[in-house]
Amino acid sequence: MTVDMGLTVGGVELRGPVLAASGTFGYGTEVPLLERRALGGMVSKGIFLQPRAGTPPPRIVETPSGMLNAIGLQGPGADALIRDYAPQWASWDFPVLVNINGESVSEYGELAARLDGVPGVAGFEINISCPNVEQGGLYFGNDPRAAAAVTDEVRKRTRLPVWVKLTPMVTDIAVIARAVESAGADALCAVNTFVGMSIDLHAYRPRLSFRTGGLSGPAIRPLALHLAHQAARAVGIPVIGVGGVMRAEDALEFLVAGCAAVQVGTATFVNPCAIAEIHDGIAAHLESRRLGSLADLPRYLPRDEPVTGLSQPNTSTGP
Amino acid sequence: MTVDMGLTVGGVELRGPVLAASGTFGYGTEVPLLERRALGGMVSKGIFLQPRAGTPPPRIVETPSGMLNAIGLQGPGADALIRDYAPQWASWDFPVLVNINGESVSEYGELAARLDGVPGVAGFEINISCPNVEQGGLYFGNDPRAAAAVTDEVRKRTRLPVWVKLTPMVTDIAVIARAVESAGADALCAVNTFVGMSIDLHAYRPRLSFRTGGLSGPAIRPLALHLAHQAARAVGIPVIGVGGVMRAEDALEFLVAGCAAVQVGTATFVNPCAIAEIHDGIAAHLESRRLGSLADLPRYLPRDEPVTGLSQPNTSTGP
Amino acid sequence: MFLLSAPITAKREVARGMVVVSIQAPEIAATVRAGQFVNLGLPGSFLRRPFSVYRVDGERIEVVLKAVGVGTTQLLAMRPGDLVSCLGPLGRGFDLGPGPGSVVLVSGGLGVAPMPLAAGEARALGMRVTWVHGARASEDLCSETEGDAVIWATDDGSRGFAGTAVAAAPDGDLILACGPNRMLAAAAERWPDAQVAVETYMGCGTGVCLGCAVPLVRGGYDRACKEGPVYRAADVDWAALPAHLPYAVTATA
Amino acid sequence: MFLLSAPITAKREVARGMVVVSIQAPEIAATVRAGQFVNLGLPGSFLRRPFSVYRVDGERIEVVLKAVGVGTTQLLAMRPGDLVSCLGPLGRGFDLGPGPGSVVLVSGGLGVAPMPLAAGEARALGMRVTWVHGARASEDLCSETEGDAVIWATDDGSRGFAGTAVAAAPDGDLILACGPNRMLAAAAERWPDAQVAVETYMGCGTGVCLGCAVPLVRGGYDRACKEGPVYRAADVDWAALPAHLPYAVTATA
Ligand SMILES: Cc1cc2nc3c(=O)[nH]c(=O)nc-3n(C[C@H](O)[C@H](O)[C@H](O)COP(=O)(O)OP(=O)(O)OC[C@H]3O[C@@H](n4cnc5c(N)ncnc54)[C@H](O)[C@@H]3O)c2cc1C
Ligand SMILES: Cc1cc2nc3c(=O)[nH]c(=O)nc-3n(C[C@H](O)[C@H](O)[C@H](O)COP(=O)(O)OP(=O)(O)OC[C@H]3O[C@@H](n4cnc5c(N)ncnc54)[C@H](O)[C@@H]3O)c2cc1C
Ligand SMILES: Cc1cc2nc3c(=O)[nH]c(=O)nc-3n(C[C@H](O)[C@H](O)[C@H](O)COP(=O)(O)O)c2cc1C
Ligand SMILES: Cc1cc2nc3c(=O)[nH]c(=O)nc-3n(C[C@H](O)[C@H](O)[C@H](O)COP(=O)(O)O)c2cc1C
Ligand code: FES
Ligand code: FES
Repeated sequence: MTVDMGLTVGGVELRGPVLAASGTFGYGTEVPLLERRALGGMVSKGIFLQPRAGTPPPRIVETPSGMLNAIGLQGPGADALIRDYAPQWASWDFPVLVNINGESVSEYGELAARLDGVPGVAGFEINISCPNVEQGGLYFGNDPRAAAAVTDEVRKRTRLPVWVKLTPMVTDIAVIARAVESAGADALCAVNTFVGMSIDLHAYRPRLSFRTGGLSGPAIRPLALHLAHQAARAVGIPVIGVGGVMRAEDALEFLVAGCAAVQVGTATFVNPCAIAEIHDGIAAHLESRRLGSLADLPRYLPRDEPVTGLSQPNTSTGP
Repeated sequence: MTVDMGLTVGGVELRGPVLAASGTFGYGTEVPLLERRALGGMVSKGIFLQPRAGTPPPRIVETPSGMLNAIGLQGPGADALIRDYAPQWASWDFPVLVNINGESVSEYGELAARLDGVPGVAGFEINISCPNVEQGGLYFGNDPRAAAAVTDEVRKRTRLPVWVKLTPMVTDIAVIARAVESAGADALCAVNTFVGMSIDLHAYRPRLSFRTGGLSGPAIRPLALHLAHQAARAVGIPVIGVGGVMRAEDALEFLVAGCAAVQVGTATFVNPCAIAEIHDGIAAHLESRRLGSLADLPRYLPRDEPVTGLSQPNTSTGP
Repeated sequence: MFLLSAPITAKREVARGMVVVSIQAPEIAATVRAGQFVNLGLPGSFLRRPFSVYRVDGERIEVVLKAVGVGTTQLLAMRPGDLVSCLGPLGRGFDLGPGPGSVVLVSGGLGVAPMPLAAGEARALGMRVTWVHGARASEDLCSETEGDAVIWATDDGSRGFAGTAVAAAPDGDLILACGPNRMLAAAAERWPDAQVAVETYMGCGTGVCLGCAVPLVRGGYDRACKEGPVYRAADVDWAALPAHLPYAVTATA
Repeated sequence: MFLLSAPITAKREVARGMVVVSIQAPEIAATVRAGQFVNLGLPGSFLRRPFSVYRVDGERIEVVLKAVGVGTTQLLAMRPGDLVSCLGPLGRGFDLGPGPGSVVLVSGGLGVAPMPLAAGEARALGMRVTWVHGARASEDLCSETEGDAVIWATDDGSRGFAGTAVAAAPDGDLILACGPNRMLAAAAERWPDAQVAVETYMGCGTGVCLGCAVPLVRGGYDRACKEGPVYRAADVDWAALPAHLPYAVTATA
C-alpha cells in the first residue's frame, strides 16, 4: 500500500501536507540538505513592498523548548524578490506562497497587486500577526474589522489564492477567523508566534534589542493546537496548523484536530531534515493504521461536544 | 551583609518575595520537605462555596517544558476549609491567601463574606482565570466589566486584602488590569495558565478528559513575563508574577520586569525544594550585586521606551 | 519523604526488555514499605516518573521497568554512576494486617514491581506466600520470584496456566494485586477485598496537584499518590479509571 | 553541508578549563576550511550551538571550548562514544588569497579556535605564520601553538607581553583575528583590512532565520552564519554589534 499524500488546500495544490513556515526557510534557496520531495510547499520570509533592514541584534534568545525572535521583517522588498527569487521558484515542483506585510491596508493591497501574476508566486499568506514591527502586523490581527479589511483589499488585488495568518494574541480567535473567512480568505494559518520577553540579569533589561519577541517551538505546541482547533471549528475554509511541530506525531495531532495541513518552522533550525522526516512519519502512520490517504485520517471535530477552554461563552460554536 | 527579604505586597505582609501558587501546593499541609522559612506566603487551592468533585481522569499531560492540567477545581467547599485547614494556617508564621471561585458575581461575594474574618485567612486571590470549569472562571477574566464587577463585589464583602489573578487569554491584559485596579484590587497576579490541547493518536481525540487544559511550567515563562510586565506598566498597584519560575534567575526576571513578588507553581512538582532554592538564590543574587534589599534591585519599567509586542496601539502606556 | 540525588549502581535484565535498576538511596531504602513508590527525575523529561520500589538491598533500592516512552528509555540508557533525582518513599503501601495466614500476590507484567517487598513483609509476619505472575509469553515473565509457591500464567500458554494471572490464582486470606488497570478490574470482580496498586498519570507525587485522580465508587476522586496507590479493589470505580493511559507527549522535542 | 550523528572520540585539556573535543565526522573533516564552524545539537539544549573547527585529524574534527553555559557544560560532560548531532561545515571561512607572504594569527582566549586550521592552510600556501595568542593569565593560554613564531600576551603580564594580543602583534601581509567582539573592534582600528571571525547568537546556522545579524558600516545587516562569520574588520559596525552577549536562558529548566 502506498499512501497518497497530495492535496489541495485553499486553492493551492500541495505535494504533501507539510509546508515550510514563513521566516524559517528563507527564500527556499538556503538549505541544501532537505529532501525536496517531502516539501509540500513553502511560504517565503515575510516581505514588505520596500526593503527593510530589520531590528538590531540581539534578535533571538533561546527559551525552554523554544526561542524568542525579533527579526523585524528584514527583507529586500518586492522588486528584489521578483528579480532574485521568483524566477527560481518558477522552476521548482512545489508551490511557493509569499508572506506579505504592510503598514496600512492599501500597502498590503499594493504588494499583492505587484506580485500578482509573477511566475513562481503560487499564492499569498497575509501576515496580520507579526509581533516584531512597530507599525502594522499584530495591530491588524486582533481587530476583526481591520483583519477583514486587509483580507478584502488583498482579495480584490489578486486572483491568486489568499491565506491569512492569524495571531494567537487575541481573546477569541474564532471571531477573527470568521471575519477573514467572510472577507474572502481561501485558508487560515494558525498561528503566528506568541509575544514574550526575556530579561538579562546583567544589564537588568530585555535581552532582545526590540525588547519583546515572538515565541516559537514546541513550548507553544499545546497552545497552537488548541487555537488551530478552535479556528477549524469556527470556519468552513481549511486551516493550516502552525506552532511547535517537531515530529510526525505533532503534525498528526494538528491534522486530527481539524487542520488540512501543517507548517513547520523552528524545527528546521534544530534539524534541517525535520520536514522530510515529518512527511515520511505521517505516511508511515497512515500506512500502519491502514489508511489509504490523508482524507481517511479520523478527525476530532465534534459538532456535539462542548468547546472547552473558550474565552467567551457561545462565540465559538461550529458553522 | 544580610539581605532583607521581607516585604508587604497588596496589603499582605510577606516573609519573602516567593509564594506558592494556587493549586500547586494544596492547602500547605502536604509537602513536608519544604523549608518553611523560605516561603514568603502561599495561596491555597482554588475553592468554591460548595464542594466540587473535579474532572474525571486523565487530568494532566506532560508537554515540552510544561504540562497541561484540567483538575476542574476539585475542592471541599468553604465549610470544610474553615473547619479543616484555616485553624492550621492560623498557627503558621507565613500568610495564607485563599483562591476564591464562583459561577456568578454574587457567589464570589458570598464566598468572600463567608471566609472574611476567619482566623488563618490572610486575604483573597480572586480567580477570574480558571480555564477548566464550564461555568465561570475564564469568562470573568476576559471581559473588563465582568472582571471589575467580581472585584467590586468581593471588595465590598471583605476587609481583607484582595488580589486578582488575571488570565493570559486576552487581547490586551492592560485593559483588564486597569479595570480591576479601579474596582479596588490591592494587587494583581499575572498570570494563570494558557489554554492548550493535546491529542491522543490512538483514540484520535484529546488526551485530557476535559479536552482542553491549562499550560504551565517553563514553556510559558517568556509569555507570562511579558504579560506581567505589561500589567505592571498599566497599573499602580503591585503585580505578582506567575508562570514558569523554576530557578532564582527566573524569579529575578519577573522582579526586574516590574513585579513585586513571584509565585511558584509547577516547579514544586519537579522539585519539592524549589521555593526554598529560589528564595535563597534571590538573596544570593542581591548579595553578589551588593544590593541591601529587594527594593534596591534595578527594575526595567521605563516610562520613555515604547511598549513593543502590544496587541492594540496606545492602550498600554503607563499610568 | 526524602529528596536525593542518587547514583545508579547496577542494572540486570529479568525478562525480555524488563530491567531492574539499583539506586543508592539509603534514607529511602531504610523506610520504604511494600507498595510505596519513588518519583524519579530524569534528564530530558520535564515531570518526574513514578516507579514502585521492587526490592531493597542494604542502602540500595531497586526499581523494575521496560522502555515504554521517553523517561523509561532514558533511565535504561543511564549507566552506573549516573545520578537520578529520587523522591520518596511516596504513597500508602499494602496493609498486611497482623499476620499470619496466607497471602496471594497476583501480578501481570510490570505489575510484579511491588511484589518482592510485599513477599518480604509477609514472610516477616509469618504468612504463607503464593506468588502468581502472568505475562504475554514465557519470555516476558519476570525470572525472579519469591514465596512458598509459584504459579505462572501466560496469555499464549507458553508457560504455566494459559490465561491471566487473576484466573490462575488460588484464593487466600489476603490478595495483593498489581498490573494493568484492566487486570485489576478483573481482580476486583473476583476479590472485592483485594488490595490493588493502581497506575495513573502523576504530576507531583506528593499530593498537591490533584492530577492523579482515582474515581471512587462512593463518588468523587482521591489521590493515587497520597491515599493510594493501593486501594481496596471494590472501592475503585473501574469503569471511570482510564484502563489504557494514552502515550504521553515527550518532553524533550 | 552534512548532518551527522557523530561519536565523540577523545577530550584533552589545553588550558585552565579549556578543552579540545574530538568528533568522528569524516564528511566534515574532508571539506571544512579554516574559519568555518559546526553547529552541534546537544541533549538538553533546544537550539544547536556553534563551534569553530579547531583542527582536523584524519576523519575527526576537533572543537575547543570552555563551559560557559548549559550547552558547553553538557558537551564537556559527554564521554567518548556518546553521540552529538553535527551540522557543518557552515559559514564562509578565511580567504588566504594566493599566498605566499606573511600571515599573523591574532587570537584572544577561545578565539584561538579557528587558528590551527588557518595556520595549516597558510603553511600549505607557503606563507610565513606568526601566532599571537593572548589571555587573562598564563594558565588561560592555550598550550597548543602553530607557526614559525609564537608571541604570547597576558592581561596580568604573567607570560609574554603584558597587554592584549592585538597590542602584542606585529604587522603582516594578512591579519586573521578571532576573539571577543571587543578585541576584534580593537583589531579593526589597527588593521581595517584584517579578516576577523565574529560571534553572534545563532538560530539555525544555515542562513534561514536571520537571527545572527551582523550590523555593517554600509548599513543593514547580514548573516554571521552565511556571509560570515569572517568579515573584513572595517566593514563591521562594531558599535552596533553586542560586545558582550548576555547570558542565555537555559533550555532544560
Ligand atoms: C504509583 C505508580 C507506580 C509505578 N510503578 C512502575 C514500575 O514499578 N515499573 C514501571 O515500569 N512502571 C511503573 N509505573 C508506570 C510508569 O510510571 C510509567 O510507565 C512511566 O511514567 C512512563 O514514562 P515514560 O516517560 O517512559 O513514558 P511516556 O513517554 O511519558 O509515555 C509512555 C507510556 O507511559 C504511560 N505513562 C506516562 N506517564 C505516566 C504516569 N505518570 N503514570 C503512569 N503511566 C504513565 C503512558 O500512558 C504511555 O503509555 C508506575 C506508575 C505509578 C503511578
Ligand atoms: C561562528 C561561531 C563560532 C564559535 N566558535 C566557538 C568555539 O570554537 N569555541 C567556543 O567555546 N565557543 C564558540 N562560539 C561561542 C559558542 O557558540 C557559545 O559559547 C555557546 O553557544 C554557548 O552555549 P551554552 O549553552 O554553553 O551557553 P548559554 O547557556 O546558552 O549561554 C552562556 C554564554 O554563552 C553565550 N552564548 C549563548 N549562545 C550563543 C550563541 N549562539 N553564539 C554565541 N554566544 C552564545 C551567551 O552570551 C552567554 O554568555 C562560537 C560562536 C559562533 C557564533
Ligand atoms: C526566526 C523566525 C522568523 C519568522 N518570520 C516570520 C515571518 O516573516 N512571517 C510570518 O508570518 N511568520 C514568521 N515566523 C513565524 C513562523 O512562521 C511560525 O508561525 C512560528 O514560528 C510558529 O511555528 P514553529 O513553532 O514551528 O516555529 C517566524 C518565526 C521565526 C522563529
Ligand atoms: C495542577 C495545577 C492546578 C492549578 N490550580 C489552580 C487553582 O486552583 N487556582 C488558580 O488560580 N490557579 C491554579 N493553577 C495555576 C497556577 O497557580 C499558576 O498560575 C500556573 O500554574 C502558572 O505558574 P507555574 O508555571 O509556575 O505553574 C494551577 C496550576 C496547576 C499546574
Ligand atoms: S500526583 Fe499530584 S496529587 Fe497525586
Ligand atoms: S543563524 Fe539563522 S540565519 Fe544565521
